[in-house]
Amino acid sequence: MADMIFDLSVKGRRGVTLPKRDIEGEIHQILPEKFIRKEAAELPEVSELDVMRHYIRLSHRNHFIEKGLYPLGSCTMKYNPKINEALVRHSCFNNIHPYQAIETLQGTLEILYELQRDLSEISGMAQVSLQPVAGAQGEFAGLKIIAAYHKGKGYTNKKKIILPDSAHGTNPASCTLAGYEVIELPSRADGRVDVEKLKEVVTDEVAGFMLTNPNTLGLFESQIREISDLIHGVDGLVYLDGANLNALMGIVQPGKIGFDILHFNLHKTFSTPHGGGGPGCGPVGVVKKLVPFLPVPLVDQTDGEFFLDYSHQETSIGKVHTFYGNYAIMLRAYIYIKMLGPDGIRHITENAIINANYLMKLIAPYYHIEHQEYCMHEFVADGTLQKKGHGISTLDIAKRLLDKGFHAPTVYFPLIINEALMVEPTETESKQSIDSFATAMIEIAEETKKDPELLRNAPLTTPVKRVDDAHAVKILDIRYPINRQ
Amino acid sequence: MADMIFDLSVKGRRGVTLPKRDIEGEIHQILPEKFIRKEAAELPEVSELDVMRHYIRLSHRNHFIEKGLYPLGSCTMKYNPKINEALVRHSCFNNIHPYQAIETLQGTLEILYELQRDLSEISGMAQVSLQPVAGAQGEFAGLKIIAAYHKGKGYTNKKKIILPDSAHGTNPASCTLAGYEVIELPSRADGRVDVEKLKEVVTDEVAGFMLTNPNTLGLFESQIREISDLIHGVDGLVYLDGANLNALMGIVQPGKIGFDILHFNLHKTFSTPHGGGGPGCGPVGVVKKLVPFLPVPLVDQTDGEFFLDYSHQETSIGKVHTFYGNYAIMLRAYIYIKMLGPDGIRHITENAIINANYLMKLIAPYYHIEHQEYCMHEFVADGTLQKKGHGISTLDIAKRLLDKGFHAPTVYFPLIINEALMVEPTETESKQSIDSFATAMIEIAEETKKDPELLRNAPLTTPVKRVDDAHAVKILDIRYPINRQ
Amino acid sequence: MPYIANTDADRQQMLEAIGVKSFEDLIRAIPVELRVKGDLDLDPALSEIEITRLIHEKTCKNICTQAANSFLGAGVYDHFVPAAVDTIISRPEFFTAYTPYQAEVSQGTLQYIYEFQTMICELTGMEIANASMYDGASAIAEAILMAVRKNRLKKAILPESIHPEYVKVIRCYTEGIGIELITAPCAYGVIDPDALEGLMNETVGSVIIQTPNFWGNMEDVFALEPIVHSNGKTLLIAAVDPISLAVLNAPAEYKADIVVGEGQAMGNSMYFGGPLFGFFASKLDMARQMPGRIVGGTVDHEGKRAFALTLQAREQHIRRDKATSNICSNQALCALAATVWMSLMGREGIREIAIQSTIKAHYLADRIKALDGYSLAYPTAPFFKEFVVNTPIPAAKIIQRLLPRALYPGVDMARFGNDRQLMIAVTEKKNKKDMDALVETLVEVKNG
Amino acid sequence: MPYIANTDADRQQMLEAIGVKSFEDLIRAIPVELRVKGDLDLDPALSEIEITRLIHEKTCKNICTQAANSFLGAGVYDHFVPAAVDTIISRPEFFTAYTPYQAEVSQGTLQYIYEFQTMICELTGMEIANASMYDGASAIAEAILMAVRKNRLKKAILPESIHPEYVKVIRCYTEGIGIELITAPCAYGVIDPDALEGLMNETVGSVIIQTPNFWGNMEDVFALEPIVHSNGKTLLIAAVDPISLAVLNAPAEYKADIVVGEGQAMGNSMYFGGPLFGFFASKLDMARQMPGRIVGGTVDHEGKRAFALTLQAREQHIRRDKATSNICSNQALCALAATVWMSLMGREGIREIAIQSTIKAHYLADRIKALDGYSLAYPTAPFFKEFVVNTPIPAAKIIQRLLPRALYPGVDMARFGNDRQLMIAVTEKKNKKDMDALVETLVEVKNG
Ligand SMILES: Cc1ncc(COP(=O)(O)O)c(C=O)c1O
Ligand SMILES: Cc1ncc(COP(=O)(O)O)c(C=O)c1O
Repeated sequence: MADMIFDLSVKGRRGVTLPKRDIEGEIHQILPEKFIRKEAAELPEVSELDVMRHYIRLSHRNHFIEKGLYPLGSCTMKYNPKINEALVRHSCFNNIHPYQAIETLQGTLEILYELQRDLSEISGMAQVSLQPVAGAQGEFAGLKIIAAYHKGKGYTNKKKIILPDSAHGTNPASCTLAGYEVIELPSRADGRVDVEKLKEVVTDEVAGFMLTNPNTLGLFESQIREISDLIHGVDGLVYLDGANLNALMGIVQPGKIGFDILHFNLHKTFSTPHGGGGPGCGPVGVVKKLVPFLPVPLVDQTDGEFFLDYSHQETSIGKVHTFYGNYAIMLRAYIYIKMLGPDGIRHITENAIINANYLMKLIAPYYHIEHQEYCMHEFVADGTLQKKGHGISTLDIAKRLLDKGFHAPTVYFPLIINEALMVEPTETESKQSIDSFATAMIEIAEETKKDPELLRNAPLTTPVKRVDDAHAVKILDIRYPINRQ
Repeated sequence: MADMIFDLSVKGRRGVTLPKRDIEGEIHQILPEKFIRKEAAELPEVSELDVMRHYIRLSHRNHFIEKGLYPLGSCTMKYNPKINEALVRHSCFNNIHPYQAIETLQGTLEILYELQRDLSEISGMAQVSLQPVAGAQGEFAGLKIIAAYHKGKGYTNKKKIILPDSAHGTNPASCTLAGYEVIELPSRADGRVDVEKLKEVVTDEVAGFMLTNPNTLGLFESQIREISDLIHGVDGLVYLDGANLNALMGIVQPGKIGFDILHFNLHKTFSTPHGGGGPGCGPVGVVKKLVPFLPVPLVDQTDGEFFLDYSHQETSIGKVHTFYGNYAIMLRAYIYIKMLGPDGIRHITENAIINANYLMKLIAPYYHIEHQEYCMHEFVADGTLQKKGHGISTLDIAKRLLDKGFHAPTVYFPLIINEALMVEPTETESKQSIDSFATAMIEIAEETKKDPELLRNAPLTTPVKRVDDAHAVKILDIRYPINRQ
Repeated sequence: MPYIANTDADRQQMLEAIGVKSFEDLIRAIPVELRVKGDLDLDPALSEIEITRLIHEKTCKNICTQAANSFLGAGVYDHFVPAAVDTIISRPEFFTAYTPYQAEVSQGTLQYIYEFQTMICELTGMEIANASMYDGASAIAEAILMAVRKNRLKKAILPESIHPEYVKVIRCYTEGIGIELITAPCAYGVIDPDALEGLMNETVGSVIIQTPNFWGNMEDVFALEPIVHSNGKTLLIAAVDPISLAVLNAPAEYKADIVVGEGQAMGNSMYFGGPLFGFFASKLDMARQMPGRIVGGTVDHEGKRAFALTLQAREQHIRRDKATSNICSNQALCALAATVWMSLMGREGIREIAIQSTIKAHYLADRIKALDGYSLAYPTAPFFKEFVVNTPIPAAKIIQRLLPRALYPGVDMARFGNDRQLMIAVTEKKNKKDMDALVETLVEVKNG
Repeated sequence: MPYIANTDADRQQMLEAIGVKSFEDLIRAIPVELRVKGDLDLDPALSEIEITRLIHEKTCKNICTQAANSFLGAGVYDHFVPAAVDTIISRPEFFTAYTPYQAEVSQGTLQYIYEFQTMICELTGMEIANASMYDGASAIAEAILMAVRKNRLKKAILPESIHPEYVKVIRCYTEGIGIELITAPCAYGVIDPDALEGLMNETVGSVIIQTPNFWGNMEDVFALEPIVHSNGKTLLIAAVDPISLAVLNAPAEYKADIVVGEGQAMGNSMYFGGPLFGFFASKLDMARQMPGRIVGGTVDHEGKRAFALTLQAREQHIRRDKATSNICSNQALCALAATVWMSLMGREGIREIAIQSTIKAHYLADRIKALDGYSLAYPTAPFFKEFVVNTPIPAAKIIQRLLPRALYPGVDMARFGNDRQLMIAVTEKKNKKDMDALVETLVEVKNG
C-alpha cells in the first residue's frame, strides 16, 4: 500500500478544478524571465479522492480525545465542544479580512471586547491582550512587559528572572528570548517555592518571578503572598504561567492575590482544540499599572461602536503577531465562557480537582507519589517503584498504556521528580472513565511484576511498535526524496 | 470496554444543555393526567464526550468510499464530493421550512427548477418530478403513472408488467405494490431481452415493460427500439430503471430512444452520498404525454418568480412524499451537475465504461465471465470456476476481498448468473486503484488453489470475523435489553 | 475534469490494455442512431470557486428560519439539533458507506441501527422496529399494508385528523390494489368516537390514529382503543410525534399494534421538508411481515458478538414480487442522526424538550386566545406543541404583512380548506420574547 | 452543567473514596483569604440553543468577503480553499490530538508533518523545514535569531519593503537582546541595491529580503544576493509568499540561506488574520540551530518505517534556557490544512493559482493606471498579485464610499503613512466582472 502522498502522484492528475481564465495573458510576458522558476515544485499530482483516502487513513493512526482519556499533565486535554467548531465556521467569521473597514467588523470586535473583559474578570486582571498565539508567546509578551515597565521606571540593572526548578521549559526559554538571565530556584521538599531560599536570591537585579500556580506538581503555592511581597519589595513583577488555570477559575483570581501578569492557554483551560500541536492562543493579562505596556491594538468601544485601540502605542511593547492573534481560537473560548457562565466556570474547576484527587487515590497504592497531599487539577506520580523493583521505566509504563487505549500521562516532567508521570484527567472525564484508566494503571503495576517483558515490548496493538527516537536523530530523514519528473 | 451506548448510561448524566425555562408551567397541570406517560423511555444518559467516543468508535468499524474501492455493482459507489457537503449545510438550505412563504424560498425553488430541467435534458424526458426519495419509490411512482395513463384512456384490463429475469428485486416488488402482476421474461443467452419471447407474452393486458439499460449484466439492450415498438403496440409504456444511468449520460437520452418513464438514482449517478443506506433521491422523468400524471407539486416559474405548481393536481398520481422529497440530496446533485457541465457529464460516462472494461480485462483470465463482450459501466464475473474446482464460493471470495482493504462486489445478483460477482468500479477510481483491486482478485484466485482454507475462514483482519447471518435469524435479537431504573 | 481520476495517458494505456483503439469501440452495442448528437444542453462546467459563488447567490434568495421568528410546524419541526450530531453524520465512515451488506466491514452502521431500533422500541413501547422508512407518511401506508398482510382485511379507517399530506401519500400507496380507505369524521378537533364506532366492523383491517393529530390535538386513545379492538381483528396503527413520547403515553400503553411516525424532529434539520424519515415498530408477532431492513445481534465465527441484517427473506432482493415492501435504500443517515440525537438528549433531555415545547405552546395559545378577534379553533381539545387559531382576517394576509419583519406566524390553513386559520407550532427553541413578539404583531396586523 | 460528565452522585462517591466530606476539603492549600468571594461577574450561562442565536446576531454585524467584492491582501489572502481541506482538518482524529509526544499513537500527525516539511522544501528548494512557526512575522524574527546563533553577528538589515506589521513583531522579538536592526532604504518600490551595498560589512549577520515585498513588488534577488553574500558571512533570509513560489524562483535559486514566510494563503481561511502560520526552512547545516519541531523518519522496534519528533535536544522542554526557541505549541493544524491544500492543488494546480492571480492582478493594474487621476505607485517594479495605486482623493474616502456597495477596494495605505494610496490584491477567486466593477466605481467615486 502506498504510504506517502507522494507515492500516489501520477503526472497530470488533478485534485481540484479551477475557473477557466477569463483574462488573456501569459506569465512569461508579464513577469521578467529571470524571476520565473526554472524547475516546478514537485507537489503530488493526485485526485481529491486520493487525498481524502490518504489523510483519513493517517487520521486513523492518531490518538485523540474522542478515542480515549488523554491525561497529558499540564496540557489540559479536555473535551473540545462540537458547537464551537460549528459556529466558528460561519462565513462572517472565517471570511473576514483584518483590514476591513471597522464598520464591517462590529460583530467580531464586540466578541473580542467581551472576551477581553471576561478573561480579565476570570483572572482578576485589569486588562487582557488576546494577541499572543500560544502560551510561550504569552510568556514572552509578559516578560517584555516586565522589561518595558522597568525601562519606564529607569532601571537598567534588572536582568534576572527567578523561576522554580519545577518550571515548564518554555519559562526559561522565554526568559532567554526576552533577554533575561534565569535564576533557577530549587523547590522545597514539599514541592513548593522555598521562600527562605528565595529571599537569598532576591536582589535589585531581579526583574521578576515566574511561577506556575498550582505548580507543575499540581500543588497550590500557598505562600504566594509572601513570594509576591518579596518580589514587589525590589519592584519586581510576579508572573503567573496560567497553564494550570483549570485549577483556579472561580476560586482564585490571580490578579487579586499578588500576580501582576499572567498568560492564559485558551487551548487548555478554555477547551479550544489542541490541533495536533496548535494553533493555540495565549492571551496575556496584567494589573492596572501594566496596561500601557500591553501589545497593540486592544479592542475598545465608545457608545457601542467598537474599534481597534492603538492609543497606547508609545508605551506598548509593540506586537507579537502580524495582526491580532489567533482569532478563530478566541471565538471558541468566547463561546465556551458564554456557555459556562459564572457557575459553570467554577464547576469546571471543582470537577477537575475532584477527578484528579479521585484518580490519585485509586492509583496511590501502586505507584509512588512524592507529595502526599491533596492535589489540585493534576498530580505527579512516578515509576520509581517499578524502576527499582523491576527495571521498568516510566517510558515502558507510558507505552503500555497506549495498548490499553489511553494516551500516556506527561512523562519525565517536571524534571525534579524521577520517572515522573504527570496526570491530568480534566473535568470532562467521568468517574467511570477515570475508573477504567485507574484499572489500566493498576494492571500495569501488576504486569510489572508478573511480565515485565510485556512492558518493555509495549506497545503491541498500536499502528507501529515502539518507535526508535534515537535512530531518527541519527539518520536525520526529514524530507521525502521526491522523484523529479 | 462498554460496547453499547446503553452500557454507558449513568443516571442523571446529561449530553446537552437546554435553555432555562422562561415560562412557568407544569406538564401535569397542562395536560390531562391520563395522557402522561407512566414510565420514562430509558434513553441512555451519557455525556457529549461519551456520545462522540461511542459513535466515532463505531465509525471506525465501517468500510466507506474514502477507505478503499467500493465496487458494489449496480450501486455506483462513486466519490461523494466534499464541496457538496459543505454547501448544502448553509443555514438558508437546512433551516428552511416547507411551508414558508414562497417569497422566502426563491433560491431553493430556482435550484429545483433548474434541476428538473437539467435532469430532463440528461434523460431526454419532457419533465421530471424530484419527489420520490429512492429508486424503488421512483419505480413505484412510475408504475402509478402507467396506471394513471391507462385509467385516463379507459383501459381496465392492463394488469401486467413484463420484466426480465435479470431485473433488480425492487422492480417486481414495486409492481406488486402498485397492483400489477409480474411476468418475468427469461433472458436470452447473450444476457439481453429475448425479443422473440417478448412477442409471445405481449398482450392487451400488458401495461408496461420495465427494463434496466444497460441491464444488470452491464450490457446495453441494443434492441430497445424493437422492444418499445412491441410494447407501444399494445399501448403499453416502457419504463427504464435508471440505476445504470452512469453508463449513458451524454451518450444516450433514454427519452429519445423509446423509454416513456425512468427514475434516476441521484445517490448513484449524481454522486450524492449513500449514507449507510440512504437517504437517496429517485426522481421520475416522463415523456410529454405523461407529464400530467407526475406527482404534485412541480416547480415552475413565471417571469423569474418561482412557485410550486399544483395545476395538474386532478390528473396527478398525487404524492409519494409528505413534502417535496429529499431536498438536501437534490442540492448535492444540482451542485454536481453544475460542476460537470455537458463535457463533464459525458466524461463521467466514458471513464466509468473504460474503467469497467479495463478491470474486466485484467481479471478475465482468472474468473469466469459469462458474457464475453465489452461491458458498459459494470460487468458480472462469477465464482463458478472457484466453486467447481475448489469448493470456494463467491461469498468466500467476497469475504477475502475485505481482508485486502476492499469492499466486495455485489454478490449473487443478478440471479441469472450463478455465483455472480457484479463489479462496478466507477469513474472516480484511478487506473492505479483498479490495478490494485485486480491484483487482489488475482491473488484470491491463486489462494483458491493454494490455500482454500484461508478463504473459507476469511475475513481475518476485519473488526469481526465472518458473521453468522443464520444465527441472527434464529435468535432474533433485534433490540437491546435495557435495564429499567 | 472534476472527480475523474484518470489522466489522458491512463486512459490511453487502459484502452490499449483492453485492446481497443478508442472509447467508441467499447460502446459498439449502442446503435449509432440511438446516440445523442452533439452536446447536452446544460450550463458550462463551474469550478469549485464558481459554484460556491453561485450557491451563495441562491442562498441570498432564501430567508431561513434562523433569520426569522418562525412558528411553522405541520409535520416538520424546528427542534434543537446539537452540533455534535453533524460531527457524527458528516464522517465519511458513515455517510459514504452503503447498506451494510458485508457485515464484517459494516459493524458501525449495523450497531447504530440496532441501537436505533432499541431506542424506537423504548419510546413506543413496541417489541421490534425497523431501520427506517422514507417518511412518516409512507410509514403509515406501509403499516396499513402490513395490517392487510396480517389479517387479510382490506379496509382501513383514516380519521380526518390525519395530516392531509399524509393522506395524499397513503392514497397513492393504497389506491388500485383493492384497499378501501374510509374517512372517520372528527368533532371538536379530535376523532368522534361515536362516529368511529359506527364505522367499525369485522371487515376493518386497521384504524389509524395520529396523536397528537394534524391539528396538534391529542386523540383520546383510551376511549378509542376499545372501539378499534372490539372485534378482535382490527389493528390499531398509531402515528405519533416521537418527541411527544417523552411525556405522552407510549403507544403500547394504549395497546397500539403498529406504531409509526415522522422522525425528522429528532436530530434532522428541516431542509425544506426532506430528508425526513419514518420509524416503524410493532409487536414481535408481526416481525416477518415488517417492511424495511432490520438488524439483529448475532456472533461471528469465533463467537464474538456481531450484528447483521436479519429477516432478509422479507425483502425485495430475495422475495421480489412477494416481498413485504419494495423499499431498498431507506433513510439510514437520518436514523443515525436520530440515534445520536436521542443519545445526546437522553432520558431527561428529551423530556425537557417535550415539556418546554408544551409549556411554551400553551403560554402562546393562552395569550393569543385572549386577543380580540382571535380564538382557538379547538378550545376543548388538549394539545401538545401545536394548535390552530381562528384569525379575524385571512391568515394569508397576516403572513404577508409579517413577511417584512421575517416573522412566520404559522401555517396558513387555507391550504387545507380554511382561510381564516393559522396553525402555530412551538418548540423549545422559542423563548418568551419570540412569542410575545408574535402576539404583539397579531394585534397590529389585525388593525393594519 | 455543560461538558461536565460527573453527576452529583458520582461526585459524592468520589469525595467519599478520596476520604473527604466536601470539595472544600480538597483545596485547603488555598488560604481562604485568597479565594474569590461570591460569583465571578460573567454573563449567565447560555445553552447551545441560546449561544447559537447569540452568535448569529454577532455574525449579522459583520460583512464578510463572500458577501463583498474584496481586494484586500497585505499579508492575508483570500485564495481558494477547497472544501476537502476542512473535511480533513475537522476530523477529531487530527484536531483534538496534541503534539505527537507518543509517536506510536501519533503516526497520523507525524506523517503529515513530514509530508509538510517535504513540500516546503520542495517549494523553497531548501533542505530542511520545521513543523511550523506562529506566523510569517515571528518566523522572520526567529530566522534572524538563528542567523545570530550561526554566525554570532548581531546585526540584521531590514529593508523598508518589509511588511510594516512584520517589522513591529521583529522589533519586539529582537529588542533588548543586543540585536541591532538596520533599515535599508528602497527606491521605486524595491530595495536600493547601492544603498544596501553601502550598509553591508562583516558585522552584518543577516539581510532579510521579502519578495514579493510588502507592496507586492519583486525584489531583484539576483542583483541583491551577491551583495549580501559578498563577505562570506552574512546570511540571506528570504521571506516569501509560498503561492508565488509556484511560478517565481525557489529561493534556493538565488542562494537564500534561510527561507521563511506566511503560510495562511495555503488552505487556511482568513479569520480576521489568525490563525496564520509561519514556515521555516534552511540548509541542512543549520538543522541543529532551527527553532520549532521537526519530524523525522525512523523505524519501530520491528524495523517498520515510522515517524518521530527529532532533534528534540534543540527544544525548550530539554534545553530550557539554552533552547533554540521558546516555541512549544505551534500552528500544526494550519500546517495540516496547507499540506492537504498542496496535495489537492498539486504541481499544476498551485501554478494555475499563481498564474491566474498574476494575470488578473496585471489586468486590473493596467485598467486602473489608465484611469484619470489614478496611477501605479511603482510603475517600474515588476509585481506579483498585489500592487499599490496612487489615488486622486484620500483612499479612506474611496473605501467609505464603496462600503454601501460592499466593495472593499484595497488596503488604505494611510496606515503606513500615505493617505493617497490603495494597495490592491487579486487572487484567482476574482473574475473579470469583479475587477471591472472596481474600475468603474473608482471612476465614479473620484467624481462623487
Ligand atoms: C506549564 C506550562 N507552561 C507553558 C506552556 C507552553 O504553552 P504553549 O504550548 O501554549 O506555548 C505549557 C504547555 O505545554 C505548560 O504546560
Ligand atoms: C438496478 C436497481 N434498481 C433499483 C434499485 C433501487 O434503488 P433504491 O435503493 O434507491 O431504492 C437499485 C438499488 O440498489 C438497483 O441497483
